[in-house]
Amino acid sequence: MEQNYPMKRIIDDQGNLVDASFEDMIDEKLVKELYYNMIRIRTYDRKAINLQRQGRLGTYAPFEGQEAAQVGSALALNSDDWVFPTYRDHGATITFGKSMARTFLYWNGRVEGCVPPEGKNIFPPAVPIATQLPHAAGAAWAEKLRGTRNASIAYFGDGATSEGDFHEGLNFASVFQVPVVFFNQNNGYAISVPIEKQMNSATIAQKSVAYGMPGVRIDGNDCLSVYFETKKAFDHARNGDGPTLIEAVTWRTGAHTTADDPSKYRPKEQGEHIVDPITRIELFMKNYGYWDDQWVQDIKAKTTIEVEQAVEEMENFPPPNVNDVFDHVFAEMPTQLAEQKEAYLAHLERQ
Amino acid sequence: MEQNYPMKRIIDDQGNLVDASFEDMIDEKLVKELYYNMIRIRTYDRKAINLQRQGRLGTYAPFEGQEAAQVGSALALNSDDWVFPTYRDHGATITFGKSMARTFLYWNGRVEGCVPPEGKNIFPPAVPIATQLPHAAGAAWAEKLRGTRNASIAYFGDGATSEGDFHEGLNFASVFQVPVVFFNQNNGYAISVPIEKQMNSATIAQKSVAYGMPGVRIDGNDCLSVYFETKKAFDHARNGDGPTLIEAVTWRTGAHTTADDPSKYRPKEQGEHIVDPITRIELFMKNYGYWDDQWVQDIKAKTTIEVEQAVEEMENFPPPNVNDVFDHVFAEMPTQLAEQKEAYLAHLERQ
Amino acid sequence: MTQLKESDQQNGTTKQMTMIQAINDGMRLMLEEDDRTIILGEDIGKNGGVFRATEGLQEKFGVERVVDTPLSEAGIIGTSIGLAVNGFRPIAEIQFLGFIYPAYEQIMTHVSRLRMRSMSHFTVPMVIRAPYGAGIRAPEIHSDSTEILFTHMPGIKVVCPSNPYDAKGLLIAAMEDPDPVLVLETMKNYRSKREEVPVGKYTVEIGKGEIVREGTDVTLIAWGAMVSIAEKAAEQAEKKGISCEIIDLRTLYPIDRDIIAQSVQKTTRAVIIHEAHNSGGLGNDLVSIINDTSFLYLRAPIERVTGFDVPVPFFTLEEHYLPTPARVVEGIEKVVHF
Amino acid sequence: MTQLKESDQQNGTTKQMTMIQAINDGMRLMLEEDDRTIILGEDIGKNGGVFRATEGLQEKFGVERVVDTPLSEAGIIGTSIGLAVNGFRPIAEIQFLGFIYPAYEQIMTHVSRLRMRSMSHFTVPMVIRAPYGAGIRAPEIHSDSTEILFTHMPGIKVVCPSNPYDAKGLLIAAMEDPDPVLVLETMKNYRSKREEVPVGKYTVEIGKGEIVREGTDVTLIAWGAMVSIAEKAAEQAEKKGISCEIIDLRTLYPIDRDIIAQSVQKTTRAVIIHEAHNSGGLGNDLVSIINDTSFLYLRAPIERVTGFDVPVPFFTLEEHYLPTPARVVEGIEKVVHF
Ligand SMILES: Cc1ncc(C[n+]2csc(CCOP(=O)(O)OP(=O)(O)O)c2C)c(N)n1
Ligand SMILES: Cc1ncc(C[n+]2csc(CCOP(=O)(O)OP(=O)(O)O)c2C)c(N)n1
Ligand SMILES: [Mg+2]
Ligand SMILES: [Mg+2]
Repeated sequence: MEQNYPMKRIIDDQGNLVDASFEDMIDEKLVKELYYNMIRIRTYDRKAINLQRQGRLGTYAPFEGQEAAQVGSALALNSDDWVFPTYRDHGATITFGKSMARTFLYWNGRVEGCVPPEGKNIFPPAVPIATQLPHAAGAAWAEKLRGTRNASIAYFGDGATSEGDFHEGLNFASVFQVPVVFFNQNNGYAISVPIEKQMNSATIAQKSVAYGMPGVRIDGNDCLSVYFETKKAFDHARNGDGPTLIEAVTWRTGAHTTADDPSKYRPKEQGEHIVDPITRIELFMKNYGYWDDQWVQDIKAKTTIEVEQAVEEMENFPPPNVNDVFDHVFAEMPTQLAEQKEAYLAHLERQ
Repeated sequence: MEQNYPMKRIIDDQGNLVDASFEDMIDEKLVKELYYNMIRIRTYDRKAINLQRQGRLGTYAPFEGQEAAQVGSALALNSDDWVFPTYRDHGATITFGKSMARTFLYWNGRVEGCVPPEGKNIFPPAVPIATQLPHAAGAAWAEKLRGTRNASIAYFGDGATSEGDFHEGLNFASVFQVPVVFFNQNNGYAISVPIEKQMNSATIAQKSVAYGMPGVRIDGNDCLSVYFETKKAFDHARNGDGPTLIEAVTWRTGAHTTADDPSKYRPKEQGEHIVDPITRIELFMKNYGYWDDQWVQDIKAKTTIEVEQAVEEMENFPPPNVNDVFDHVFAEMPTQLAEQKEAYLAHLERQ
Repeated sequence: MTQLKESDQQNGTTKQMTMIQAINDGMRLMLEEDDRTIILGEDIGKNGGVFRATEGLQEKFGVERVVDTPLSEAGIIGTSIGLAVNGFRPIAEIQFLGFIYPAYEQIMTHVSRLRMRSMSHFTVPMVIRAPYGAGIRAPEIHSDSTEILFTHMPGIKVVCPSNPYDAKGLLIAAMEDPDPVLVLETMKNYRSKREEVPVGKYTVEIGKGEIVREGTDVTLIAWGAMVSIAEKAAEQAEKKGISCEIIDLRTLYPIDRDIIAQSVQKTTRAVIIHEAHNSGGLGNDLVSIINDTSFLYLRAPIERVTGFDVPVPFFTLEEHYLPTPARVVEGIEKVVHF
Repeated sequence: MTQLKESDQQNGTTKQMTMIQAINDGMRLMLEEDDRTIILGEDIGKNGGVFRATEGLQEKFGVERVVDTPLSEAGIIGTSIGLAVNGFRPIAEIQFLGFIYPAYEQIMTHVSRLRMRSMSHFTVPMVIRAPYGAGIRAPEIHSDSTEILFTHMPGIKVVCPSNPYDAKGLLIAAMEDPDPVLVLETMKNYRSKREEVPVGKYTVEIGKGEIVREGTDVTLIAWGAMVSIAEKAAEQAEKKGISCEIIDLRTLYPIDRDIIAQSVQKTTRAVIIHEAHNSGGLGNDLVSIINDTSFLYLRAPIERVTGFDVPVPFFTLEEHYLPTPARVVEGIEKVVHF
């Protein structure tokens, strides 16, 4: 089966173009946008880990190593598309337009962190694994019924493929031929469980066969491959040709979350040969004349400021409001809940 | 994909041997056993429908048209194997050794109908669709851990493939390489929903690809093909080579249950070209010298008596016992349940 | 029903309907009126639903609006969430309440919580319909009444009509509600009686019970199929000189505490009737409500006449599981003669 | 703990353990003693479980007995059913109670009903362990306390230890029980204190609560993390001259009604504390039990101090969701000064 789903790549580990058919489609604007966003989200990610260590953030799920997969896919979207992320996909959602400060808030136990910017269809991160796949199919179905050209993307991990909701989501999407892209980041582990214990299939891409939908396996650390294959899947979806399953093979460099210790379960050597996705695109930029020292310095400086400002915004955000415990359960608060709220606020007054 | 899973058959609609490689394995004993059991369960099934019409049985799920699939697979089992049927697989369980009278009792709203003969590992029919697949994997796992050569068979329909439990059951079985055969009877419909609306894949067999397990598509109305392919899958399982997904393409001649009216959703012509599985094996027997008028008369007479006796046994069965409402919830009855029981029995006394 | 306006009946704008017809009529009406309405479920299209609740709707409104789905409850509810968030108003039919459990995670974690998790940015205005309850000699597992699994789930409302008028009115109210509503349809009452039901649009307010019989000695609280059990018991009690007031609760979350408090404070005694298991059953909530609101009025411990703490038995024994008028009468006598 | 025999302590056969260590120890012991024991779960092998409950067990007992499964709760519970029916004694770890819902159908329809459906021919002696509850600043959805979903499910027992001694004793009792048992492990107490726990085998009887503080004016009923909240409240109340008796319920199904009745009949007042939502919460069952057993003794309406009818909030607000000693004290004062 593996041979049916060869891993597609456009640039190799040394940053050489290995699939010349894409040469004409690659331009400076695209390469710089990919690079810029990967730098942005890595800066964000590293800052978040630091903040967590300093006790300024709650448990945090880092995505270092997966930047190419997240940025490449997010840049392939149109602004009216729907995004269904997991807890590890804030690299993608920030690229798509989610505020960094709000994302910090999420990791600081603030429900405000789930609220997307007006007009951006970004769902709250799926915490129960794989539950977002049917949602993505449903939102896409609505677009199809309205006759738009918008589509959905559902992000999910290798572990998520074991849940029933993965199966039911893909089956619905294929039966109703809705415009959705199922974007799998196969980072080799679900917390401590390696993919060989998660499934007996050689690839995730081949699971598409069960749904009669196209499946494609790509090098998820090659941002160009991710970008173009995602774009292709979206074109397919927008044209009414239904869903696609993309397996982007990648690697989580760090821990599952800041509460996790990967040295307990992951052999140290295991990821050593993997070339960092940002290094990859850097090598490519240098090899093909896209590298511009000054520009790189500029965007790094800009990004550092952006992240610092987001930290400030998060830390100066109005404190959590006890009303929010009660106010968003129903559009109109039932009497008994109103009474609970009133009694509790009165209790607080008395303290 | 369809071409990867051609429908295997050994005898064709006219009863001709079309796959000569099986010729040596076919003998009189086997052919007669297949035929005899198909007659038995058809007699049972038709009787049940009659009883239901006369108000002597509750809602009943007939299996006419699926006899080859059920008998062919059940005869391939060893006596210590585990059987996980649905509500439509009593053709298989009766063939495997379940009592006809108990099976009638089941359809008459009697829990006694779930109890298998001592030593026969037949689970109560799965009513919630697809839930039995993980059970079958679990029971098989236990056999593997104990190092026996026993295996499980899980029966399920085309509709069942849409449930998460189908996916999770197959995934577990393949990851742990347990000795289980997933035996799908694709009868084209899940109540009123045709397979084209159930899935976008051309076959069910191809869903095996998702689990890296063998998948095979057979003519489920060809009892020889069913028998030999199931046997092969069991050998594979017993040898420690893991699970197999079998798609047996068949047809339900009648209604989903006696409460259902298939003319509401199924074009009359749709099943007309399908040769009845019993007719098929009859033609084969006549073509190849296995037919014996006297023997056929004898087994038909014997079978009629067997079924009538089962009806009698069912109708003379001790009446339902109110204690059974309470007595099988826990090994030891909790006080509060004992009090409920006592109070209720006292109430009945007073009536 | 008391709500049926005389004018409705006079100018011919009502029609005799069974409960299942009233439900069908409510859906038809909303499919006509609101093009965001979409119905999803197993066998609801050509087949018109296993109980015929959607009979004729696919023919009239097409396969895009009345959709036969794959056999997959999590898929039905999960995609309905996506549809609801993205502008539609799905009605998801679950074939029997006993088969809703595969979708339990989607309902528990997403349907009910999405408003809260997004601070009302994303909302899930959807209706889940599920036939429920025992007493129709259905095959095993088809007879669960597990309403508590949903009343203990902040963010979703639960209604349970007992008659044709309420069924249509509550269903339309549910369809217009900005939040998710689970409609439990008591199978036993689907065809048990016909009533005059307005052919036009009307709603029955979610969150309001109804006094269906006035009385002075004891309050019976019931819903769904248990309302008529309560009524029969009340008739028998009347012969013994006991006057029962009956509350048809109609909405199981949020509960109409006022109607309970007022009635119990008047009658000073209460018997609660439900078919769900005793332990963890909604009857316990009602006991608490009476404890909270009417402690000093109570002249006897509250009685609960409920299903037992056993799985709903196979149908030959289900009569021994379900509350009967005789058991309710004993409960009534117990509280009256305490 | 009161059950700790002095002899245990004297001859050195006890050890200081946290609750999580006691749980680990209980499993280790049963893996040693009973070769039918098999543990299934996500990340329980090499990683030793996300809370380290299974630390070291795979190393010691091998990958066949301590099994990392795919990420699939229905798969874990579903295959455990097959294993249990076929001679094994599975312990299934669900990573957090908030993630048990995908397996809800398997538990509801099969784990709990198989004995009844087969007239005891097939039984499911398995244990499901699930960390639960709020208060540890976990990410959202990790803090549910939905015990009622399982106490309203005939055929399964539910226990909830609050301390190391009970945790090990109840876990071993669960593992030896011929029927399925859900063990709810209150995360907040996993490492909150160390206690002397026997290193050998012992059981705490399922179905029995414990008086953890004696008092005369009011009975507090709590379990899991709420026991220490009750204890703090009792101390504060004592300063106000109110003497509280505290029941640690320990088993949530079947409930120890006698201990409740005896205590409430003595104190004549009750305050129930739980972190689950008020509506549909187990507190209502307790109110019913008191109503049924002790109506004439009660001098004040029973108070319930519980989580609110809202999804458990994100962790910056969870302190406003959970019962606090201050809220409990107000409840106590309310019943005492009624
Ligand atoms: C239903 C459910 N079960 C268990 C968990 C606990 N859990 C959180 S993340 C995770 C692993 C997910 O792995 P994968 O899908 O590969 O995504 P990754 O974390 O690698 O990005 C688990 C088991 C959960 N969140 N939801
Ligand atoms: C979880 C669940 N959902 C719905 C049903 C109702 N139902 C009973 S049989 C059936 C169709 C099953 O179709 P299939 O799997 O093809 O088996 P067949 O009946 O054709 O043998 C449905 C929807 C059920 N029993 N369980
Ligand atoms: Mg992963
Ligand atoms: Mg079928």
